Formats: sequence, structure tokens, C-alpha cells
Amino acid sequence: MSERIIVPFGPQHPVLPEPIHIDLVLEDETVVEAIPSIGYIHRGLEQLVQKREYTEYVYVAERICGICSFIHALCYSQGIEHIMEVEVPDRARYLRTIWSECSRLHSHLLWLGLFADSMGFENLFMRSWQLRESVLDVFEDTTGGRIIQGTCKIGGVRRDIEQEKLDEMHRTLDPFEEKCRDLGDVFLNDETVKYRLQGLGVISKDEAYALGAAGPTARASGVAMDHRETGYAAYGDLGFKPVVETAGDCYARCAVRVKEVYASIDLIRKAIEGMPDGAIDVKVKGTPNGEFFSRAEQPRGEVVHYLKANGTKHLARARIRTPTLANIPPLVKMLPGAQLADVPVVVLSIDPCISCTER
Amino acid sequence: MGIFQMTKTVLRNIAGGPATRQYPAVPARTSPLTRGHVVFDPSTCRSCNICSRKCPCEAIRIDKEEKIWEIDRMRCIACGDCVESCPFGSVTMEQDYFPPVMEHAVERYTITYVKPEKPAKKPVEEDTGA
Amino acid sequence: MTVKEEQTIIGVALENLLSEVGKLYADGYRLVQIGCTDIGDSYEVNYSFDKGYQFINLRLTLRPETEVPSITGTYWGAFVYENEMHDLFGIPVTGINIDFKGTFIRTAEKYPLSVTKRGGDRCQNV
Amino acid sequence: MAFMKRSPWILHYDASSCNGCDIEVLACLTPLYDVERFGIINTGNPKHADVLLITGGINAQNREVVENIYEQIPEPKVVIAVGACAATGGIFRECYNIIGGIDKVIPVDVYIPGCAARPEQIIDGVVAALSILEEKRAKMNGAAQETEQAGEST
Repeated sequence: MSERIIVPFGPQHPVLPEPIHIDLVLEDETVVEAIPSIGYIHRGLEQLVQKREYTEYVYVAERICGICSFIHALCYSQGIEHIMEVEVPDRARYLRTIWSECSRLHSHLLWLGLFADSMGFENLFMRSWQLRESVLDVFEDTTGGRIIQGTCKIGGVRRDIEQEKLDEMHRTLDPFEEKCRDLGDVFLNDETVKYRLQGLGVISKDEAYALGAAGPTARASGVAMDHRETGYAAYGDLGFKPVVETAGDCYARCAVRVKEVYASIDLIRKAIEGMPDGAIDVKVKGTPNGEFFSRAEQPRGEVVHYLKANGTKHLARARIRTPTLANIPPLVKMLPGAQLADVPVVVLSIDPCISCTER
Repeated sequence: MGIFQMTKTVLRNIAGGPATRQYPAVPARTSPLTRGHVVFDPSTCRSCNICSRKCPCEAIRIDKEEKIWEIDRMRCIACGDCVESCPFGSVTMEQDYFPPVMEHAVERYTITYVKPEKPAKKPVEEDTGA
Repeated sequence: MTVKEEQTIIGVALENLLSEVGKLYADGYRLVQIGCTDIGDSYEVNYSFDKGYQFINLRLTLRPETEVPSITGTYWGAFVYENEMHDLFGIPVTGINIDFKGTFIRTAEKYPLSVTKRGGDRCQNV
Repeated sequence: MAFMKRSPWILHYDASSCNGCDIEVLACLTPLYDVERFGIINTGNPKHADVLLITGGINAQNREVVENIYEQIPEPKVVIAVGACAATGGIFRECYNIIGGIDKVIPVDVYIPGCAARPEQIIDGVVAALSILEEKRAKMNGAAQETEQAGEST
């Protein structure tokens, strides 16, 4: 009979860029139970909505998370636009789509790098991050910021991308995709990676659905759920199909993200080709009154911004449910059965974004 | 042959030059849109206070009586709202970054604009309303 | 509008909560989120569900200090939201499967968003 | 061994930032910025570190963690606050759970402005911190020699 021991994992752990704490109950080397606790970077952003004007809160919404910043701002703006019944111009919708997909690219490449690092594949980590920098360069050229873009605003976008820049982006997409495919090939087909990931942290389709998993974590288990299918921004015009895998293990979660990188490149290409002319914003007047659950698809899954406005320039309440919070219950179910050495890989496979989660 | 997936990338690395940007030797990469830091021109400011009200993190403070325009660089998030909202073009965005500092200090400028005696209605107030 | 979405909001009484949630579970809805809103002197608790991008929201209106039964019996993953409810708003939730007892999100002041302890507009850094 | 330049080791801790500065700190280590060419190595162990790089403001929960990490770093040590939040609390300043900048808890030597701070700024900040580290080390060595000499003369 083996003894049970509790190993604290985190908050400051070399594999985790962010503080999350998990108490692992081990029997020999196998995890029996995992209890997460968060709160190391809780700031209280939801209350800040009462101190900032609804137009200024876009900046705060962007800073909920530095990785998916654009999509947070997009989701927030779409919610306010719905409440105020503002119609966003077509060009703004397309620009928002391009930037959303760019941030998905940058987030997925970042995650692939970190994931490779957690497996001990240092070279792949560096390659992914090197590739990611070219996405950040596009961000800097088109928005002026590398990771906090600051271009989304209520009623449209703040900056336009000129036609020459769009053409240049379109030209560079092909070589970029080729590099991504080389990299993705390693993640998908390399024997060592497969050996490390297959059959690890399995979660079945029914379980993932019942636990409320979101994003790639759900799609890797076969739940075809991607909020982009509802066609917000310009996704409705671009013919979007979600990427779904069925195995539900770490390898499937990795494969979903690799394939989403390809899908994102494709969406950017289509959006550049179909870019309509016209204004990029409409003037928004007055104050919002009403409530709405605004939803958008982040790199990590579905994000919900519940916005309640009371007719003043300060919102009454913003409640932000981020995908990582929804993915914590599946993580708790995934960990039992894994070896201690595999815990970092399993934890990273849900792509934890703690500053999102704790707000 | 699943074990040689990385070979292609590795070979390309060996053949290609270094990927590193030689930062201190070569200036940092910027684009015309880069939001580096905010520059203030005290000679054109009319202390309308719009920048200070627009600032989402209250980095800018204006004292109309003392004719002072202050910016706390450590609070500024370089969002560019003040630049876009300034009706006189006194606040501009520069591409280069503000260097690291050892002391946390507030930058202070004295506004040179002198309010005209006439018309009797305060122009400052009109600007705020605009 | 860029978002074309119908959102159904159904008011629900406290004693019917578990049966309503059970019905939605049987219909194949998944839990999206549980969130609280401070409406003057009481709380609005939103239980949001989704099925095929159809959004259903059960709304519970609560007086402060009212005990809420946990729905973790039906939706196992609801514990994150219910602990958050307890930690930020001070709403007592009974019968959570993983009860952190106020240590899920640790804050400087207890129950920062509670209606009974409404903090002033103080800025700590000025 | 005085002729040899020392290689500073960095410990990075995420206090309560939005992740933006964190990933930029990590980006510094990756091929495009590669701070390892200056001999700077990122370590996970405070006992090995010379430079503490903190992103984000202090909140109620991580206050003790930051103090603890700072205590564990051996002298001489330099603290760099990366980004607006670490310097003053930035845009999150008014949040109920934010106490303020890093300097509310531990002494900060270099402030790096920006939201999010760019890799170039972080490199500049670390280079600035290194000269401070050298100064502190010289001062420490000087003080140690003085006490030694004082011990010998008596």
C-alpha cells in the first residue's frame, strides 16, 4: 500500500509564466486528486467599470489579458454596440476580424512554444516564438502596439490599414504559412512529441460538454463549438468551419491549435481579399441602457462579457467570464491518473491564462 | 519517419543568418504608427483640460491657475487618446520609447498661453464644451 | 448590429432553481457561467446556459445573506463560479462539491462586491 | 577573478500584471531579442538570482510572496519594475485589490515605463540595472575591506 502525499505545484514554478497553485495528491508518482487555487493576480477589474466611463473601459478590457487583448476589447465593444444599437461599418468588421485572427495566431504560436517548453523541446519553443514575432511586427505596423493594440473602440476601429499594407500582408502570408506548416509538422508528426502527448489527460466528449469546457479544450474532445460560427464581426461572410479533433488527449488539444493556426491564416487571407471600402467607425452618441451577454471566441475559448448599463456613462456591472475559468473543472478531471512529471504538460494543455481568469 | 521532422527547420537555421535583432547596435524596430511616448508642446496648449479628462489612467494633470501641465510617465499607457482628442495639436505621439528611469518623477511643463482679456466669456470654457 | 443573437432571460424562484437547472441539463444545455449583479439592496444571480449557440439565462433575485443551493450536483464544473460568488459577493452557497470556504479568490477586504459593504470611491494611490 | 565580467541572473515574477509585460519579458529570451548574448540568464530560483524583474502591481495575496522572494535573493540585488502597473499600479490603480506599485513593498532601483513595456525597453532597463548592481557590489566590497582593515589595525 503506497502512501499519499500532497505536492504543492506553483505559484512560482519555472514552467508557468503565471502564478497558479495546484495541490496535487499523489499516490507514488500518480496524481489522485488535484485541487487548484487561484487569486494571486486578482485585481478586481469588474468593479473598475463603475469608475471608468464606458468608452474608456475599452482600454481596461484590453488589459484583462495581454495575450488575447484585442478580442476582449472586441467582445466588450460588441456588447455595448448591441445595447446602443449601433451598426458598425463593414470595413471595421473586416479589420476587427483580421486583428482578431492575428491575435489568435500570436496566441497559438505563443502557446505552442510554451507547450514545447513544458515537454522539454527547447528548440521548438524558440522556433515558435521566432515565428510569433512576425505576427507582432504586423501588429506594430498596423496598430502601433505590439501586444496591447488599442485599436478597437465602440462604434468601429481607431485605425485603418492602408491598401498597400494589406497587399503586403497578403504577400507575406504564403511564406508565413509555409513556415507554420513546417513547425506544425513537428508538433503533429514527430515521434517524440506523439509519444509524450498521446493518451495523456484524456477527457471524453460528454464529460467535456457537461463540465462546460470551452475552446480548443472542448473541440479536442469532439465538441464542435466555436463561437465564430455565429458570424460576429465578419466571420459570417468568410465561411468559417471549426477545427475538431476527437481523441480528447493532450495531443488532440495540440493538434486543434496547430490546425487553427492554418485556419486563421486562411481567414486573414479571405478577409484581406474581401475587404470592403468605406468608413471605419461611426460616431456613438448618448449612453447605453440595457443589458447583454456579449460572447466572442478567444484563442482559449468562449469569452462572455455580461454588460449591464443604466443609462449613465458608467456601466452598472460588467461580469467577465473568461475561457480559462471554464476550463478549470476539466483540468481538475484531467489530472488524476497522470504522472507527476506530466502535470506541467497537462496543465499547459488547457492553455491557462491566469490573468484572464482572475481579472 | 517521425523522428526527423525537425531536421528541415534545423538545417534551415544552420544555413540562414542569425535571427536576432542586434538591438543596442541597431535601433529598435518602429513603424510610423508606433505609440512610443507622448510629447507636449507648452506653447500651443490652451489648458482646455480635454486630455486630462480623456486619459483613462489619470496620468495627465492640468492646473489652470498655476498654468501647469503634468504627466506621470509611469502611469501613461500610451493609448493615444489625449493625442486624438487635443483640439490644438499640443500633444503628439513620438515613435521612440521613453527610457527606463531610476527615480519616479512627474514631468512638469509651464503653459505659456496667455488667456486673452476679451471677449468676456472665458475661451477655456468654450473649448471644454466643444 | 454586429451581434445577431436572441437571449432569453427567465426569472426563477429560489426553490425552483435546482429543478429548472435539472431540466436544462436533461435538454442538453451546457453551463456557460454564473454571475452576480448588485442591484441596489439585493443581488441578481444569472445562471447562463447554451445549446447550439442558443442562450438561456435563469435569473434569481436574492436578498443578501440568503443561502443558495449549489448546482454542482447537476453541473460538476459549477464550483468555480459558486466559489467566486461566495468570495466576491459573500453569498453563502450550500453543498458545493469542492468548497474552498473563501480561499478561492483572496482579496484584501472580504466580499469586495457585496451590497452590504459598499466601499467608497477611494483611490489608494493618489 | 576581478577581470572577469559577471553574468547577471534574472528572476522573473508576475505580481498581478495582465500578461502583456510577462510575455515581453519572455520574448526577450527568444531568438529575436536574445538577452543571453549579454550573459543574462533567466532562472527560477531566487537564491541564484541577482536581478528581480517584477511585472504588475502588488495585490493583497502576492504581497508576501514578493517580500519573500526579495528576502531570498542574496545581496547585492537590484529590483526592476517592468511596466506602468509595476511602477504605479497603472490603469489598475483604482482596483480594490491593488495596493499599488512594487515600491510600496520593496525598494525599486529601475522603473521601466510603458504598457506593455517593449523588449527593447526591458533590455535597456536590465542594462541600466547592471551598472547599479556593479555599484552596489563595489560598495559592498569596499565596506567589507574597510571592516577587514579596521579589524587588522585594532
